[in-house]
Amino acid sequence: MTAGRHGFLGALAPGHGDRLLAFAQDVSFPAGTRIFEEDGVADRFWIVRSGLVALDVHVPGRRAAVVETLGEGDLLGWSWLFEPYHWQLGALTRAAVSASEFDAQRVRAACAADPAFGLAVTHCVAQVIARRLKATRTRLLDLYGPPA
Amino acid sequence: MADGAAVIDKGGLDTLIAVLVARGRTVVGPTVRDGAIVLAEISGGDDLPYGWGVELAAGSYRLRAREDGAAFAHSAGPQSWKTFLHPPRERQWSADRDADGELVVTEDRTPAPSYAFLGVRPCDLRAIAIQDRVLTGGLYTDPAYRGRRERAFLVAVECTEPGATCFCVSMGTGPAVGPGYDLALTEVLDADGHRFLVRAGSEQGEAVLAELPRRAADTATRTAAQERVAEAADRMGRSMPLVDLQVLMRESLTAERWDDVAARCLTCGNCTMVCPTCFCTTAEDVTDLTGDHAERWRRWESCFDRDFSHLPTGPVRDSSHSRYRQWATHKLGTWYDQFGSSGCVGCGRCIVWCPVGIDITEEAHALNREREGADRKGTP
Amino acid sequence: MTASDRPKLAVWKFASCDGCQLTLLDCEDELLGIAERIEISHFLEASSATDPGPFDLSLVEGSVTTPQDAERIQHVRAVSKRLVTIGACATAGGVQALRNYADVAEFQAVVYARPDYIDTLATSTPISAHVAVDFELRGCPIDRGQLVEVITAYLAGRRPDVPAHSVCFECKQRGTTCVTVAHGTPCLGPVTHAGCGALCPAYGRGCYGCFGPSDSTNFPSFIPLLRRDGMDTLDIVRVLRTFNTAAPEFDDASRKELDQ
Amino acid sequence: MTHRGSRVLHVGSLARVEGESALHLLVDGGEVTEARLAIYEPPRFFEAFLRGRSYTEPPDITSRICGICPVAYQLSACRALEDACGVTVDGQLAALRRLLYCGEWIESQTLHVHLLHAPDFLGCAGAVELARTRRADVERGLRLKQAGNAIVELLGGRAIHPVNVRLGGFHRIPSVAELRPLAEKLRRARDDAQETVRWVAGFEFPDAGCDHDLLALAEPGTYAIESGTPAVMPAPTTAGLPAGSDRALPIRTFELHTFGGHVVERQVPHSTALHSRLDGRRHLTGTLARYAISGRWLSPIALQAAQDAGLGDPRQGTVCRNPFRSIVVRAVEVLHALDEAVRIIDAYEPAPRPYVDVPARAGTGHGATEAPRGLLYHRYTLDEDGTVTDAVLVPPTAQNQGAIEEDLRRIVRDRLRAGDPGDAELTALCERAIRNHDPCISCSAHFLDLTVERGESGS
Amino acid sequence: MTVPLPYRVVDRAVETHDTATLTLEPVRQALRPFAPGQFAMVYAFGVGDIPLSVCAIDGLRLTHTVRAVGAISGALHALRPGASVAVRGPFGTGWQLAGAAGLDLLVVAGGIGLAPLRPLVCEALAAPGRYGRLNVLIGAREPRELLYAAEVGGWPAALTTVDRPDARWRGEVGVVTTLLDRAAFDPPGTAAFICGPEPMIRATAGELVHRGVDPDRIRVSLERTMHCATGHCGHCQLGPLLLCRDGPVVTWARARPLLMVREL
Repeated sequence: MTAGRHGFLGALAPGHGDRLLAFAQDVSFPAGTRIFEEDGVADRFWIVRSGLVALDVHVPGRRAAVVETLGEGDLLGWSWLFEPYHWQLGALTRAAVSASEFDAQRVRAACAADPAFGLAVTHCVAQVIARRLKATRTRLLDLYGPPA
Repeated sequence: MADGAAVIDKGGLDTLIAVLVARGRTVVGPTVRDGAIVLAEISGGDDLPYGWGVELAAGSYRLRAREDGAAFAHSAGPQSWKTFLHPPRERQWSADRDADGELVVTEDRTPAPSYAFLGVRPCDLRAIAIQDRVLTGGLYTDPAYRGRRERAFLVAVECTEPGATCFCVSMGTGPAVGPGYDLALTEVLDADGHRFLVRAGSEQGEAVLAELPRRAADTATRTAAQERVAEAADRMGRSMPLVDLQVLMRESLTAERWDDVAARCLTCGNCTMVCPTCFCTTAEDVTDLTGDHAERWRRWESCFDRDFSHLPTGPVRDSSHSRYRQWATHKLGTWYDQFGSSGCVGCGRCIVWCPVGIDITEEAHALNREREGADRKGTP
Repeated sequence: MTASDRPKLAVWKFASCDGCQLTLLDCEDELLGIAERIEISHFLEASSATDPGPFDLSLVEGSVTTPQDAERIQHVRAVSKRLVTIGACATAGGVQALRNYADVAEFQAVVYARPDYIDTLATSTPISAHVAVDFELRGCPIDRGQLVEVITAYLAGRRPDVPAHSVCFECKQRGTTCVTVAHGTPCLGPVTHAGCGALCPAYGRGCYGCFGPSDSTNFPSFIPLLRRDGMDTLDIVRVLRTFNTAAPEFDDASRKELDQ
Repeated sequence: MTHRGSRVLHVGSLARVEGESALHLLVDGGEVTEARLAIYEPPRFFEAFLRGRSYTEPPDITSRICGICPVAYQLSACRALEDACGVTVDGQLAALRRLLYCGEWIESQTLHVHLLHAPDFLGCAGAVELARTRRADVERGLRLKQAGNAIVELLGGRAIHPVNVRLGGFHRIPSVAELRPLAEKLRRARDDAQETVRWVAGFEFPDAGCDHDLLALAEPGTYAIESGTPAVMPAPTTAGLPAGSDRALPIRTFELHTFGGHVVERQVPHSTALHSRLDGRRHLTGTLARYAISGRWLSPIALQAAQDAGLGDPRQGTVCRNPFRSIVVRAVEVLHALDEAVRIIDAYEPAPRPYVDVPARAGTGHGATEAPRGLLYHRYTLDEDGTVTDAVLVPPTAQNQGAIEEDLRRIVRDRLRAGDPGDAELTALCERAIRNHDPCISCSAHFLDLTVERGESGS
Repeated sequence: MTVPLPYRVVDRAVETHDTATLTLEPVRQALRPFAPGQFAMVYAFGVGDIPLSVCAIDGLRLTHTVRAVGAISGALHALRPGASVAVRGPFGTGWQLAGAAGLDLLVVAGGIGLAPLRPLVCEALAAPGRYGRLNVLIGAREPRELLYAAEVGGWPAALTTVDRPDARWRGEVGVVTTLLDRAAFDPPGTAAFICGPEPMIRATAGELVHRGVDPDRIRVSLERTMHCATGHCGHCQLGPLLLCRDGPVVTWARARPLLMVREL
């Protein structure tokens, strides 16, 4: 599984990737499972192997507003890396999902113990956040909206 | 006797009704109609369901003939007293536009009927007290409810025949009668005959009792009455888990069990409509064709209605999961926060009249098990 | 109020039994009052006076079953400021939508010796399948009180108070003992849209769904209840396939039942 | 004159009739060469989708054919299905059915008299316009209609598509105490009904006649409503009498189960409704036919009102063949139905059970009742499970279509002979001629006798 | 307080394309005085009533800013001076500004959420020295949807941001929480008052707690449907709260666990 890694793992050097994967355990969620809830404790994170996960915000009186969907190879969850370790959004599976699940506390401890590994992980997570930020900003432009 | 308890026989019961009618009261009591024991206006003892009992189960209610001829040996029926005290629909005020276009608002002041409720079971007596607290115990008093309530005369009957869906013992509301009655009866049928132990709980109750053909309560009747009620306590068909339900509900908001209930729940609202304490209403604005007369009505409403929680964008509680959770956690939990007690009296109506037989006690047990399971998982 | 500043009402008929528009004439207490507040500009069943429109409020009865009607409803929409469908035909295709499950050519052959004289579509469809609808009033037939509410709410600028919850709400408010729980009578009340005032249970029979599905149905839990009370697959399919057969919830539940 | 030569009159959509239809009239010189009542009401295929339904369902399903006479459909269906299953409903249950039917008569006939037909005599577009000048008359009509609806609502739950009728009787029957207040209301309505007879008797009626066989149910001793044997009074010209003659002719009857052999439907290209003929001749069913066949059995006050209204005494062999005067006969029928309803309520005792059991069996059953617009016939064939394998419904308006067209021809011809009135007046006259028969278009679309269909399609 | 009193519209100020501020005067009897944060049930004849917070405290007059989003608010929005309404109130908890004496004040408003906060700002401005520094942070969707623009321009400590700037907008762009970095306040010594859409409340309050503001000193105003406003109809429940009685203003400490549960 080393060769041809893509998505989040693909951005990590193979050694760091293997090290991270050593913390992983396989999990699967049926369609319609709420994996985590906005403001819940971010004590785990996942790398999606297959399926689709919707990230949403709940607004009373409206159907949950989906802000993004994640699929194969994507990192699900980054709030575990930064205090106060609370989820910013909710996550609901759209289709059955299989994923690698990581215990946040153990990964954080490993990051702290090995600064090189920690930097690599933090760097990759930061890249994910930066990409999502850019995507969000682009969406704000409402490019498909009617011409003003 | 020091406590003024007396014994009346069936004839005394007839006289009781006659005395109440003579005092200008509308006497409402149990009577058989449409295959059920319903609450309706009664004019004499003949209207009472002598010899009728019921078989209750989750989602099922059947009348059954009794051999002993008891009048009150049936459990809670399809309605509760809120039908009379907090009716399904009533006008609150009207507004008219006068010739100058000015609004004139008139409060509805229909004179409250003077009810006498005959056969209020202890659980229902508690339910009335709970609705009193909701509708008259806060910063604002509902005037129409208060009017009816203040004029009502309550004849409680201790429960000697709990149903398979009853759990008043675990809610602490029965089968012995609590405070709040004008008269309390305990029906006794044994070799010494069919009779009722009667106690007065108010001055009005004493005055009515004084008019009945009666004898002082004898020890045998007292003992028999106590025994019947004590036996009833042992024959409860259901019970709630012996935990702090308020805490259980507070800690179960994200339980998986709600999904399980939601798969069964029809959101038909029956449980709330038959619940003797559910008080929710919706405001109805109506106008006539002239456009110069408008009225404000309110009608029973239920948290199972999708529209109940609507905001301009849609309902807050859209899923049936969240609507059942709202009902159960309110009834058993947040009612304490809002009104200082449980909202459940253990009458079991919500279990009986749920078409698919969802059982609030079973759900509470399941939530409790889920919480305990989660607790164990959390311990290393 | 002069004729000119009164809102104009039109009543239109598509494939139907006329019962829903008759409901307007059945408002004996209100009819003349309505006529004072609203100019009834187009109502063929009641008046030969006609007005080309436009109309402030159109009440549309019936479903679309012919190519001509599919065009006519476009015209009705174009001349109507607000379009309200009345009844199960206009809202869900009506009982004539039973053709949607069958071969219409065969249906025609059963009823007519010369089917070629008859111009009809293969399906009976609700008005909302053709044009935008502002409000749908349910029922086969609609309830008189709800029709008056729709009209008075329109005049007052109010949202009509027409709850979409189940018939059980009304049944309990009426004080009727539940026929399912107390007698084991199959009843569609828990999945049916309120509005009739819970008539059938008050007459000792189970609801047969003439107001169509409520806004919150749970057929997987509900159907076993019908079975418990003695209905077999065919009975269940039949009761769902009547006056609101093309309502998506009823249609879906009946198809699932047949698939079993 | 501009109107010489041939011309076509066309009324795109007829108003104040139930359902949708148009009129085509071809006039050549002074003669009407073609008169067509074109029914474009879309077909709804009831007979087709009744096949495969349970025998318990037609009463509810067929009531949806017509919102104005749902009770007629429910009870014709019940009678046919009970006949198929060999069950008779009688006694108080039959009386309650008759009471329910009286409610529908009062409601439907009053609707026609006050809201649909009277405006023709008073030069108005409709009842709302009429109310501006004759509010009291319209209000009286609405009160009467409400009295009829009150009966249907109490017995059936609602006025349109009532829910309480079932095979064998009712789902629930009322107590005496529930019916009593209704009787009071009906007694008051009787005064209104008498007033209405007087009111409509004062209208101006063109001279006209109808040369059709008259078909209605007959039930000795009573003005037939919910049961009876088909009875025919031949057309006046068969006895050498003028079309407008008010003389009764001898009546013949036939067994209901032979209905399909007597009343034969055929399809015509201009209509989604089927035309029918009785023993090969044009016939008319409905108010005038009933009055001719059963008039002598009207209640005493209805008989008196009929005489006071100039209809003569049916016990002395007087009938009414002027279709314009049908409004008077309808008003008399309303009065009779109110009287009959009061009589039934006064004699009411609840039956021991709300219905008799109707077990399914294989067979064919026939049922006919007198809908407000005339004889409504149902025939069902069931298999042993009670599944409907064949259904035939013959509504009154489909039977009357030929007679209506003939009336049009005759009335237009007579009018033209008196001088050319111009298109507008002629059109209005045609519409009146049609409304004389209170056609119910929704009913008349979509029916056919299957045996006929096979016979014709083979040709 | 189940029966409303007649009031007359005496002034109507257009705020935005769908929002107007109505000033009401009692026809005869007046309601008891309102406190900032409290609301009235305002009845449009024949249409119905809705809760509207007071957006100014002015003697016997009532001032409400109403945005046309439904039938009732649409009917109220359409009223012109001289029109009649009927009003019940005052209902609910207020902002309880008095308890914030000596603290920095942080007022955060999103969209129409500025309306109930306006009397609070006015009260704070009228009592200089009683409180610490005042910051008013205002977010809106677009520049044309900013409320009370002229008046806000005169507030010494107001910062405004929009989600969607137009061609003429020269101010801040972004969600209202981005303004927190521009505000001068001492988190442990701050009382915050927040009103706006719920996700905005959650984000803002969460950020404030993260920065060290005491959750008991953060007050938020919540919205649920209301019918009776007297605690009898059950519509406005949010878990243990009856918002007409226990709200609409509640502390973040109380609100937070409730707002985090979906569909509660």
